[in-house]
Amino acid sequence: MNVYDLIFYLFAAITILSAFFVVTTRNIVYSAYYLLFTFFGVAGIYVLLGADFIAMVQLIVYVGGILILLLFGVMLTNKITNVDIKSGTIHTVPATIGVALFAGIILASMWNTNWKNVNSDMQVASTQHLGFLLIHQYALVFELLGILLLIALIGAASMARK
Amino acid sequence: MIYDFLFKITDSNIIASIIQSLLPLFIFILPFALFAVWLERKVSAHMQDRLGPMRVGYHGALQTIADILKLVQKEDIIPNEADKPLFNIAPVLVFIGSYAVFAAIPFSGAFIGSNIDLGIIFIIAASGFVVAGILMAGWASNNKYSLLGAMRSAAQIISYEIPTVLVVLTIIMITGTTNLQTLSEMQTGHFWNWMILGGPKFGIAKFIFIPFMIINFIIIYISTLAEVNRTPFDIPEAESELVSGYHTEYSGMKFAMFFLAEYANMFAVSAIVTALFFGGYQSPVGYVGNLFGIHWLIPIEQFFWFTAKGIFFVFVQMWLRWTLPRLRVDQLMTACWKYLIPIAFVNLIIIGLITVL
Amino acid sequence: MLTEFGKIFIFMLVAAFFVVVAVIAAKFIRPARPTHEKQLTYECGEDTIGTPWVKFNIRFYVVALIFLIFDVEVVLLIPWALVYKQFGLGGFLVGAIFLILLGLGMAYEWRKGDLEWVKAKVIPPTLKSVIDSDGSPKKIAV
Amino acid sequence: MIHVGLNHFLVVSTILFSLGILGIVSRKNAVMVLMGIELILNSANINFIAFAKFGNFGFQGQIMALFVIILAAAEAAIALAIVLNIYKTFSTVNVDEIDTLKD
Amino acid sequence: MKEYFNNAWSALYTIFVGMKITFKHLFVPSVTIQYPDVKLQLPERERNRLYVNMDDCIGCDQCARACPVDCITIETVKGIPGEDLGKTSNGKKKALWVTKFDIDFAKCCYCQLCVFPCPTECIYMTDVYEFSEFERSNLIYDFVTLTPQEREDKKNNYAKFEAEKAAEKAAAKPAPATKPIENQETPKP
Amino acid sequence: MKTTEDIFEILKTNFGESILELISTQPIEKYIRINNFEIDKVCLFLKDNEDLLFDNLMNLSGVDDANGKKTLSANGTQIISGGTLSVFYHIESTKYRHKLVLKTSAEREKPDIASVSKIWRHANWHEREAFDLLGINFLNHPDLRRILMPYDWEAGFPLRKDYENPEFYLGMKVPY
Amino acid sequence: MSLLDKQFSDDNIVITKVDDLLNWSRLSSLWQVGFGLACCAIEMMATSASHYDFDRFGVIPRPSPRQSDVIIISGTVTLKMATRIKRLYEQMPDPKYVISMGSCSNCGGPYWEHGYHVLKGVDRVIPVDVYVPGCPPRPEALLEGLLKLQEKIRNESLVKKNS
Amino acid sequence: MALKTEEMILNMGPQHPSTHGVLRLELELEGEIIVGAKPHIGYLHRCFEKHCEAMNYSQVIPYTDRMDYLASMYNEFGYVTAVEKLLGIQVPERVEYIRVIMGEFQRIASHLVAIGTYGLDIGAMTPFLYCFRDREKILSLFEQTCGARLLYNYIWVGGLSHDLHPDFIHQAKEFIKYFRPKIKELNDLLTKNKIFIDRTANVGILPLDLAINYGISGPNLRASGFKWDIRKDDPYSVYHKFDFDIPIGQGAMGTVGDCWDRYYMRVLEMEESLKIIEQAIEQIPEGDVTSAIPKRIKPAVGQVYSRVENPRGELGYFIISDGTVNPFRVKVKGPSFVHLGIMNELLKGYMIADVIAILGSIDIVLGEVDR
Ligand code: SF4
Ligand code: SF4
Ligand code: SF4
Repeated sequence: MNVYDLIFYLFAAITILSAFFVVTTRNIVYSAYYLLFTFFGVAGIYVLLGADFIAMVQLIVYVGGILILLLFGVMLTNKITNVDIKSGTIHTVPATIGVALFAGIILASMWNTNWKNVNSDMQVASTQHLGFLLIHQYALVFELLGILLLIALIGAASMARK
Repeated sequence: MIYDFLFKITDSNIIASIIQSLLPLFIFILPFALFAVWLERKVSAHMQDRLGPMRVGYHGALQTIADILKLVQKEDIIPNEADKPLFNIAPVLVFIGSYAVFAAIPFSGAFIGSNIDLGIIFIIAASGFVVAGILMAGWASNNKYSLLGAMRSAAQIISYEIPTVLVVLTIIMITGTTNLQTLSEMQTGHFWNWMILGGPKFGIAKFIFIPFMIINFIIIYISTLAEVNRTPFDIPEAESELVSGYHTEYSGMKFAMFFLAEYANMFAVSAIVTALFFGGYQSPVGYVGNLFGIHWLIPIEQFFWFTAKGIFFVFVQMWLRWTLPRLRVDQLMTACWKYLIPIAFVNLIIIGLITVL
Repeated sequence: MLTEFGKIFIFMLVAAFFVVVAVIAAKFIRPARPTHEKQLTYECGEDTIGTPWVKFNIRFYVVALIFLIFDVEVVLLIPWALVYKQFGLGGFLVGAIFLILLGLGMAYEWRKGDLEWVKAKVIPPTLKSVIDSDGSPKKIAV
Repeated sequence: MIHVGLNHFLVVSTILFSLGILGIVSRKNAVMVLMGIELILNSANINFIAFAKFGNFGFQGQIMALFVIILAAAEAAIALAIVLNIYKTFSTVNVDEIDTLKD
Repeated sequence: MKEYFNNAWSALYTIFVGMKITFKHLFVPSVTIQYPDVKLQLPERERNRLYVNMDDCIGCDQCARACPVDCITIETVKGIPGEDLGKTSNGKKKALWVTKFDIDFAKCCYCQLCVFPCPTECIYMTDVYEFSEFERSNLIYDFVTLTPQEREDKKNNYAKFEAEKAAEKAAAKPAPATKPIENQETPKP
Repeated sequence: MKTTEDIFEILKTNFGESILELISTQPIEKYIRINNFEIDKVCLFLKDNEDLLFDNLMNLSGVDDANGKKTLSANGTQIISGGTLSVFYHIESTKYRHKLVLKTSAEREKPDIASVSKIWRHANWHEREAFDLLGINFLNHPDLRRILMPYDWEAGFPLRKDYENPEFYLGMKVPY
Repeated sequence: MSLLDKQFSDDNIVITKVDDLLNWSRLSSLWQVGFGLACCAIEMMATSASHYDFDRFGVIPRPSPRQSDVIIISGTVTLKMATRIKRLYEQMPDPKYVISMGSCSNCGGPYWEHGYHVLKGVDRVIPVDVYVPGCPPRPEALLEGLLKLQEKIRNESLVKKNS
Repeated sequence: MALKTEEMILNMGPQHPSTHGVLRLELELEGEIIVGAKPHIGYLHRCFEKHCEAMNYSQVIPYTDRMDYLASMYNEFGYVTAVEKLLGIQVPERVEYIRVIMGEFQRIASHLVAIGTYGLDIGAMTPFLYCFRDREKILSLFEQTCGARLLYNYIWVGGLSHDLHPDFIHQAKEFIKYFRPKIKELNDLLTKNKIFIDRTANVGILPLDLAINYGISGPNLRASGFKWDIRKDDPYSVYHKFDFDIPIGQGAMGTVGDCWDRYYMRVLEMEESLKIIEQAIEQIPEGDVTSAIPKRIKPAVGQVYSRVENPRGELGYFIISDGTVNPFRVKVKGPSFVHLGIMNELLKGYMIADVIAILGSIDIVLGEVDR
């Protein structure tokens, strides 16, 4: 077991444990903060997968953006007094069983698939590559994303304004 | 490279990097914070026709040490109403956020914590932790001043991130790199190679760049000022309104950590400005080491120049702080969304045009 | 060989470790004498009225929202900014159109007043009616 | 111990995905549901990038992940705006309560 | 549009003006008086701690009555005839032993009202201001120069004298009772 | 510019009985005494009348006249019974520059006086103060609470001449 | 349990040295609660202003009591205010010190006799370390009081509990 | 606004860095907007009026000092004017001149504190210290004259406790020479600063009719555009002999009667005070300052209301004498007390940050509010 593995397990543990707490903690603000660690862990996993830029984007967008938005959302929509802060759960047991079964199926089929496993090492200048792809191959998608974001901006803002 | 050297003597990359990551903390941040707090008090005092700390050490030089030692002895109060776990974690998070930035700052050609390609982007990303930490501190304190302060602080930091990123984007566009060390190396030579003076280019484009770069510099300086909550943007901590903002309830060591993080942040943003616009660790006039052929002197000189420039900008921050009143929260937002962002935006497009034409 | 990111991670760990150690180390010398009043929430020496955890101004949310979108757009531009020069004007245009879209959103928000922070809603104070014109003075309970 | 490979990442992603689903179905609070969705999107992203590295997709996977993150941001913005609107109308963000309040 | 740029410009400009001023002050010598090392020359009318020159005090109680705060407490005992109580520096003969002259500097408001009515100018304000204490009771200053023993003696003496005189009077014939000590009536010069 | 006598005449014709008398024996200030329940109407008139326009209330002060029967209670403190509490109004007109002093009195046992706080708004606080310190009850006052003393002060009205300080307040010793 | 609370029986040299260091740090960095009551507060402000410069002694006003070490009761403490002052004092973290500045907070000062609403001395609600006389005390007098307090802190010890 | 924010009640004070002492404001907030503000006062109620009843006329003077402790000279001035009216005595010319000089110096000192602390409230620390530095110069003038820095007990019924120090005139001239450029510096540093203007202009607008109805006086009233100054409109002492202007609010940066106007009034008034002092120093006659002090102050039965223009506004003393050596009743109309009453109206609809701007521009002294 080398350092790489060790760090992978570390990040996997961070991710999964905190995700677990996100789902199970009753206090919704805690959930949001556990989400912080989940995002951080996922970013770590991206790094391990050689996607530096995506990891940074993950941090910027998720930690610096979505998480803050979520927190503001939580603070806006919940009367966060000591009582109401708890957000209840519904039909926990059937849900858990169902999800566990589902996960099992996926995992089983995953193990049984023979993935082509080529470890392509592409640490170098991944951002530049992404840039090339964006301008070259995905230019249209790029613009479409722009439009999508524009719409999201207008829509969300006007909805929030109403 | 310090890291290679450490790697050689410890023969383990983990230990080497741990030591290396401790280095900025102990040889830089702590002494710097000590110095900066002292400097702040001295600068403010002399600007106000006072003397500032005088009684401990020569001209109060030991003042901050006394402060820190005293804070160590202070009781740590956790209010009953506070949310204890979050209350305790918040300073950690804030400190991580502001310390991680130092990993990517190129102090000198030989010393950069982590020479990642995405240095500047990482620095932007790290501020997310600070925001989360501040919100956490404010929320966990269960204090109206804290919460209001934290909300304002969060809104402020995220808003001002956009002009920062836009300016950084122009730099990326011009230089085509996100690596801070590369960026610094580019601006080598003399001060006319600094980005603020159009970067290491020749010809007419360089001179066309200059006014835009100056505007860019002003924008990024203002917005980084806001990101570290310094006057005139210190409304989250505005003591005349919100007592002391999100750390109202913190005492003792935890408060010290916020304090330390604040001063670390001050340097960090100055360092960013330095690295982006003022040649990073490059000397403006050339190296003594080169002159005499002593090569090991160069990194030290670079370190000196970097610190000097950084501290100069820290000084400017202080200077501004002791000159200006503070904005109101809506004016702060207006300044960001209606002035800095559009101007940075136009600037970006113009610079883009210039570069392709 | 540790990657550069590993170093960053270690930086973070060291930072966390430093804070924890500092706080815990201080525990050995600092006193701890909690009293009831000491643990109360500070509010300028008064009793607190109500909880601070009330719903907050929607402005904070809207700002975060606009920020998020802009942030995302800017982040998306970073790879473009790195390489657009190699594509010449065309490359620039790809990003420029995107930027213009961003600008449009901005302009829209500006027009719609979403960029305004809460403005003071001042009703200028005026003089209103003075006294019950008819009435014999009513007694008010003290 | 086997070397960390594709499957490890897939396992992590699967667990994350399941937890996301669990969050969506079992939590009452609409904001919690959103958090669940974020988890699911993250797990999908892990898959994309894992395949980008171990599969043969090169940078396509990464760019997909990038797009997903962008979409996630847009989704979060819109969804939270909706949640706010729901909250404004029903004064609650509990999904089941909203169900009953509908008519 | 014009206003927009005007705003931006005037903000930058006025900030610059302000910075110029503060920068100039960075090099202006500071006005600070480094207190424990350097002390200000106080003007002669300085009003700080009172001082009572007991040699001159005739125990007339004028000062105590002028005081708005009632922080001067004076107790006097008449001297027995024939006893020499000494003279004040302006030649007045004393008639009373001052057995108690306390000024509570914790109460005093340093208003100087007690200084003016004093007939012998023996109570005055000095420029001593450094007399903080750890205990409040130390702020009550006793100005009487007599030892406690002496004070007791004076009291006893007078009581004895009174008693003797009363006895004498009683022995002689029923006479008007002794006039109580009316030190309030000490004439003001 | 009108003298107090002129104004007294005007008031007398308009209000008759409510205007009690003009006191001009005092060496410096003359004043008009007015019925305590009618004072608000008189004041409104004074403020709104075109020729008078008393738009500025300079001062409103409550006074304990201490003109009742003084008895000594068992523990040697003075008790005043009967007599009146009064309120003085000093008003002026910023336009015509004339000034006027009004006085109104109420019985000590039942000190009710009509409030003028709606006519001159800052009378609000002045009246609260008079209530707080003297116990004068202003009828129609929007918010008659203690203002200077603590809200939970129970020991009476300190500016009355027969006020006695309590020994303790919230466990703190009050006298020296 | 912390060292400050522990009872050391022996006077060893290390303890004394550490003691001195800690005392030194406490006495040279007395942060004050930014809090003024009455006329004395103006003199307190004058003390922090350029001419006397409290900062020379390391005293800076902190708006929140959570981060301060010394509270300067600068003015008349009324009954209405007394409970608040007590709470403010309580909310400061230990070790904390009190300077009573001026006659009023020493014992009610000019208001001691007829002041029905004046607390006759702040020491009735919180323990006072140094009484600075004066009405108002000159800024120098306050500085002298501070020096006195520093003297007191200098003689404190880890071994003994401080106030 | 999509979502109604809940109301939050926020206490500001009594211990708050910018409530100028021990004022407590209970703010009802909706988000950051103020929907209601309740000032709670009395945290510094020092029973002045009760003390007056227990003191004789001259013993009251130290207590008047302690009311508005930033303008002690003027409190004495007002009180003494009232008592002299009650006694019907004439004081020597020189005394009146000295009183005016002292009063105007006090006005400058008080305005310096007002301006400085206002800067501090808005967030600028440096002007505050500059103001205190200059104020210290005035204090040392006072100290030289009467021995005290803050609470003087200098102006007595019928006279003064001391004559001027022989060096006073010279030093006063020096001060005026020194101070004029400082006002300009202050203007450059603070008054004309864009941020400062943005914070204060168009904030806390006080319409004139409301101001009069609320009994506002002094610089605050003048800022609303009404030329009303007791020194000119109801002259006392020797003010009629001086030539000075009464600045009124112009709305130069925003609306007439906003915070900036109120602030700027004070700056302009300092200049006017300098003018008065200059004239007074020129004209001051010789004479004895203690000759007219009555031995025993025992006015006849009667009452008087007398007012002066204190740095903050109209300071009125209402004194009833019952013919004994102690006043029967003294009621003080303090400008701060009156001005604070309008806070509730003035604050509504503004933001938290504006509270401080408005409160600071009103310039209250709690000692006088609570007495
Ligand atoms: S100075 Fe004033 S308070 Fe002090 S003892 Fe003399 S008269 Fe009394
Ligand atoms: S007035 Fe003078 S002489 Fe008389 S008791 Fe006082 S100090 Fe002594
Ligand atoms: S001691 Fe004197 S100066 Fe200080 S608050 Fe009391 S009265 Fe004012």
